[in-house]
Amino acid sequence: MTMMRYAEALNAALREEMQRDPAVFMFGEDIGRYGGVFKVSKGLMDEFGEERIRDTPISEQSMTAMAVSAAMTGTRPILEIMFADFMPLTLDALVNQASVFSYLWEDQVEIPFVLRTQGGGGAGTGAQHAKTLDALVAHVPGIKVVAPVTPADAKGLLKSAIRDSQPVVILEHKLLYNMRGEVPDGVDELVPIGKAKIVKPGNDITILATSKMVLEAEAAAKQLEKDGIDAEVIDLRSLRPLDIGAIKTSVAKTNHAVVVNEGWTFGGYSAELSATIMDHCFDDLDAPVERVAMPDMAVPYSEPLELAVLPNAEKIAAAARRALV
Amino acid sequence: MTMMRYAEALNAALREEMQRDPAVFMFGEDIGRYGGVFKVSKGLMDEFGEERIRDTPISEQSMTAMAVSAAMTGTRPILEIMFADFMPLTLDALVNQASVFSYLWEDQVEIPFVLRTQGGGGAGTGAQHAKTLDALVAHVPGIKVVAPVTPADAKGLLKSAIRDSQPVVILEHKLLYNMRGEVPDGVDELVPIGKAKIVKPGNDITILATSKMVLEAEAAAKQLEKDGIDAEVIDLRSLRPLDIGAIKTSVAKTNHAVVVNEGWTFGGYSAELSATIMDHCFDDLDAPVERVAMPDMAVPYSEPLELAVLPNAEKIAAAARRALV
Amino acid sequence: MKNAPSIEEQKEIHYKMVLTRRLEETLGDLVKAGKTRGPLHRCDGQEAVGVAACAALTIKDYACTTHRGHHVYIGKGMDPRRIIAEIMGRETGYCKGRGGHMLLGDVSTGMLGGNAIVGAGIPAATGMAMSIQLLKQDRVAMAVFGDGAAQTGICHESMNIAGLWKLPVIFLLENNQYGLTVRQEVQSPIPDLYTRAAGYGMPGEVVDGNDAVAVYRVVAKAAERARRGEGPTLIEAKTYRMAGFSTSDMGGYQTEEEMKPWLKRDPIKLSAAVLAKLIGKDEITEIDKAATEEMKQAFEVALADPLPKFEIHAPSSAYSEATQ
Amino acid sequence: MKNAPSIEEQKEIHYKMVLTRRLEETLGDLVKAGKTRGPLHRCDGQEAVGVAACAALTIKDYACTTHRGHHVYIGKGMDPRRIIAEIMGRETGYCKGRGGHMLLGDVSTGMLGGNAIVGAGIPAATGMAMSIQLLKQDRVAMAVFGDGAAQTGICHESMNIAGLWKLPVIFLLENNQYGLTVRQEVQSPIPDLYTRAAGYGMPGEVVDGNDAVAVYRVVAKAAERARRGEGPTLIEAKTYRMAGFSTSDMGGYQTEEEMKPWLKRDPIKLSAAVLAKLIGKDEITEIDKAATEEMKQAFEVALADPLPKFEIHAPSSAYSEATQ
Ligand SMILES: Cc1ncc(C[n+]2csc(CCOP(=O)(O)OP(=O)(O)O)c2C)c(N)n1
Ligand SMILES: Cc1ncc(C[n+]2csc(CCOP(=O)(O)OP(=O)(O)O)c2C)c(N)n1
Ligand SMILES: [Mg+2]
Ligand SMILES: [Mg+2]
Repeated sequence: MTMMRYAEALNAALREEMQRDPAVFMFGEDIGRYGGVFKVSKGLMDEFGEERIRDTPISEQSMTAMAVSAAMTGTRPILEIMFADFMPLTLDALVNQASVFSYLWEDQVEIPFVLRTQGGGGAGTGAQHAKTLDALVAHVPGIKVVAPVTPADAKGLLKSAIRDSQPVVILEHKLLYNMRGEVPDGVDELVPIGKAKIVKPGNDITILATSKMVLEAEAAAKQLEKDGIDAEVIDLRSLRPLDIGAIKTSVAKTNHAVVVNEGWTFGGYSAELSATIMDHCFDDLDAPVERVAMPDMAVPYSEPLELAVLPNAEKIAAAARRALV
Repeated sequence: MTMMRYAEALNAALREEMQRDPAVFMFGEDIGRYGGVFKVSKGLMDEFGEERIRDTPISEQSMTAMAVSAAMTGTRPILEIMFADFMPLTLDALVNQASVFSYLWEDQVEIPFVLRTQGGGGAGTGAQHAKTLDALVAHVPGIKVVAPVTPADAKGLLKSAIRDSQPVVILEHKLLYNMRGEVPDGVDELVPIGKAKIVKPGNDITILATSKMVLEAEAAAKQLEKDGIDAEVIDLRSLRPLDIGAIKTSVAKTNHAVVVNEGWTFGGYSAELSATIMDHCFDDLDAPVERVAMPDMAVPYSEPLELAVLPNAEKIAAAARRALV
Repeated sequence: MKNAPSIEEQKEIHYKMVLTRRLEETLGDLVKAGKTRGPLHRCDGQEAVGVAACAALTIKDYACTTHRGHHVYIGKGMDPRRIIAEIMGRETGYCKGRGGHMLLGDVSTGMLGGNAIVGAGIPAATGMAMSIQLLKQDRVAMAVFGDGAAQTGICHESMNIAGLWKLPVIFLLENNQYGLTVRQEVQSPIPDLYTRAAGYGMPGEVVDGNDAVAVYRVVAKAAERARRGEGPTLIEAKTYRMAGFSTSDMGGYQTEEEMKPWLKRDPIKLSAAVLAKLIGKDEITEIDKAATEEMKQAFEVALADPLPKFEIHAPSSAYSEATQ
Repeated sequence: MKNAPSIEEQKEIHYKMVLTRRLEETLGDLVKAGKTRGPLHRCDGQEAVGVAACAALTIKDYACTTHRGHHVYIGKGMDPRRIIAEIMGRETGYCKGRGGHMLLGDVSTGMLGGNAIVGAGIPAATGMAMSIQLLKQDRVAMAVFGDGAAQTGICHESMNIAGLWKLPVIFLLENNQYGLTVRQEVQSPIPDLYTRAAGYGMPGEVVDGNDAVAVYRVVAKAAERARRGEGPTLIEAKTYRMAGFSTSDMGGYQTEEEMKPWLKRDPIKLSAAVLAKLIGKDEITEIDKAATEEMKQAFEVALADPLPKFEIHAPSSAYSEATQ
């Protein structure tokens, strides 16, 4: 185990996988010489050269499509999209290319392509640089979507993503990069895609959370403990494929659920979680699933406004209490 | 009342609104001289000239952004995007421009912009020309989304959309254009955005459907009638804003619900409907809400494959029966 | 002369052009008979572009094409029977009937693939060229795309990147004068799109797209340049779409007057005339016959092929239970 | 000389350039003091581009700018106090604190607006020009954007449409040598981006972006052309970003050696030198003082302004109950 920051864990995953497999390469804006605006690719250009670590023009749309076809033809591209807010520019390549061809040309090609991006609010970056938008990609068949919250998961999931034969979108969070945690050593320490993790076991209510919201859910669980409520917090880690087994097991035990996601509420990822619980756990539920997510509006800039819209521990705890009355 | 086809009803709406308001204009691919690939703008270039009916290059991304800023500066643009499959190309303008600025510059600008497109399967058009993708736009705050299924609603909703001060996406369906129906006469016959319609009242189960799925739901209701099941079929018409009142009233009466949408299941519009019912009608429900939607995979081309993935009356009726056991 | 096709190659090009024409014609008949599904985009009149361009490449090279890509499919050496089977939605088609006529892909011949999102083949080929460069392979990638596609944003982004990184890619712009129903001059303020190459630091070439030999030569030159590591080339092939936009096209905008000179310059006629001087008319008649016969048989076999059976596509699934 | 600014205009340009510089400097101080939120993109060194370009337009004309748009805000005549208030997230800001420094909009001065999606101002201005053309107004729209933005797909699509429809739009490419941390030559294979204008059937101009008079003249000429209905112009203003990419920038890639000649050519120094010959040094000192004082007071007032209170934005709501 080594203590490291989330950004360092991602960096280590990239370095190890690039050492392991010469077909792996990275491209994206400012990822090379500068090491990425969040420093995730720091030092990689020095180690792997300008061919395998490519600074690019600002051309998200074309680059995503290029990554798809490069992946079909023998390389394993990793594309960094600087902010999740720019994901709409990547969607044609995901929806109309990667998704379509992974079904149509199934016997002929694999598409081992990783798209790394980061989203989320809380840093005063404004309405065009603070969104989550995970719902847009999680809707696309044939694309996997993961959202690690700890350094260990960041490293292990990124490694799994790089080794996967399908396109994987990895959603990081701008406020997680400096978080520290123990990370297992070993080049083959992977975290499987599609497996949720119970971060705090509990019996009274299930809190399903994604990305940074897992930290808020943990904080909420602490608050609830004081009221004698024993919440189970599950870090979904993988948004698609979703670990339905973990959800069923937990809700069968607690009979109550709160789902937490930083994206917009309506048509958001939290809606799918609520619907999934409806589909699979209806008879176990003693109360409606509570959704805690962004209100349906653009992310404001000014601090009091931005803090008001973000889901947080207080809102989660309040939702849990509502579910349990 | 006049009997007309769906495409003709849309055409009439466009003509009347362009006659009424000189600020209304249309642009899009092949909409001018040719009258649009689905003939919705037939004859309009002759009547209104090349300035107000503009054939364009193939540049969806830029055109959507242009429509947003044109709408902010005194005109009322109507943009035709030939297939809903191309909506990813329009999303940056919707998510990062229209949505953002309608909140940020609220006191300063209105954005009276209509985006018309058509989606859906059943015509053998293949994986890049048969998708629904309504979930992608219905997720965006500040954008309205409507999906008329009758000629009367097509005309009335398009007129309302053109007169609205917010961006409105109107989702048509390629298999509806030739459907006929009675359409009320009168330039000011509007259908309000945000109001669902009960197309068949019933007491046993609520079937909520969108776009062409309303027709399938009606057919399902007929099948169910034979089994003595009295289904209430609701045409949502407006996907966003959603008529929550209509849903609550119906589910309170029937205690059962099926939601039907042609988009992908996971993270689809059907997920939001299920979650909305969870949020608002949990205590009324005697069984889990059933989702009937596309399986999570690309739309295949070959007839037996395409027909197998599309939601239809049989699947809806089966879901209703499951809910009622 | 350097880069010119050999006589054998010219014969093969002619053969494949006829093969393509017969494919289009028979498909046209099937459309009329109501035996097809969905739209079909014929490339009658443009055969020289796709066929001769592919002839200038090797089977290891990659090609991407559009919704109107039958000439590229044939040019790249795909099997007519399996092409037809895919177009007719059969189990034996290149994509088991999943794709249809716009979305064929065949790794074995480097055809990767048809694409019905206008412009999408451009970044696709550029990405393949990025792969080739990284893997240091002796390959080039070629995107065949239309004058309509040249106005898309991805065209600009891709060409800029290709020029910047000197990627081994050929941008073959098939200017058939129309994007769907709208004439090229209603889509772009300049008539000669190849001139945009200068803005991407790459050579721009213009060629008579109905002259198979000329197409071969200019593509061969671009391929050599790419193989030498000197980067991409933009080639504009001027040609004409003789059979309308698609089977759903109601026509009315391509006038006879406009068509006439192009019909005279039918690439198959032109190729036959050139080749006649080299091998004589009789052998050309033989080639025509053989190609016609091959396509006829391909249709017979393909039309007897079974339709596929539906299966859920597990790798696309949203739940991990299904995929584990 | 035609299109040259009058002495009064030159004085105003100089005044606004100083105003902008003081804005940037004081914001820089506030950043250091930890009193700002989020990233801030200073335009030190580029003031001539935004200010002089706006001076060549009228208040009725539209302008769109980028994440680095303070010079355009000031140039277009927006009130410094309300600009600062927005940047500091105050209720009195142009967007009530909702937008922050990259997303200011002000209809009253035609500033529509800042945009933090790289390239997004280009179709925005093009769309405004479409509106102007339809409404037959005597207006032009101007997009100020970077060398990085010039590589985006929307840039291509918009310029093609603008050239095709002869829209009254000015594309002012502010080439400050960098897109974030990456030098222009790592983003595009050609150094002179204005040459791409030919591909869109419009004139391309290059201008010294640190020379306010030169910028004014070339923009005035483009505006006249647009008003005459002759269509768009692409102008590349060569300039330099003196204060790094943003406050989150860790620097290290802009060398002193590279900076030195540009610091010598600081647009405010250049403007002062030119203006000194016309009005004398004393008046310039007066102008500097007045601008400095205005900005100082603007900060004082704005920093005392209240923060906004949160309200749900009902028009964005997903349910019709909330909106009816
Ligand atoms: C992104 C996108 N926009 C629009 C369409 C609809 N469409 C299909 S083909 C076509 C015209 C394409 O013109 P061109 O690129 O010149 O190809 P051609 O049909 O002439 O071969 C259009 C507009 C599409 N398929 N994809
Ligand atoms: C679509 C998009 N991609 C990436 C970014 C991140 N980003 C912000 S500014 C910038 C560089 C822009 O360069 P340029 O256009 O030259 O403007 P400058 O900063 O030099 O003024 C980048 C990459 C963004 N905001 N939007
Ligand atoms: Mg064409
Ligand atoms: Mg720059």
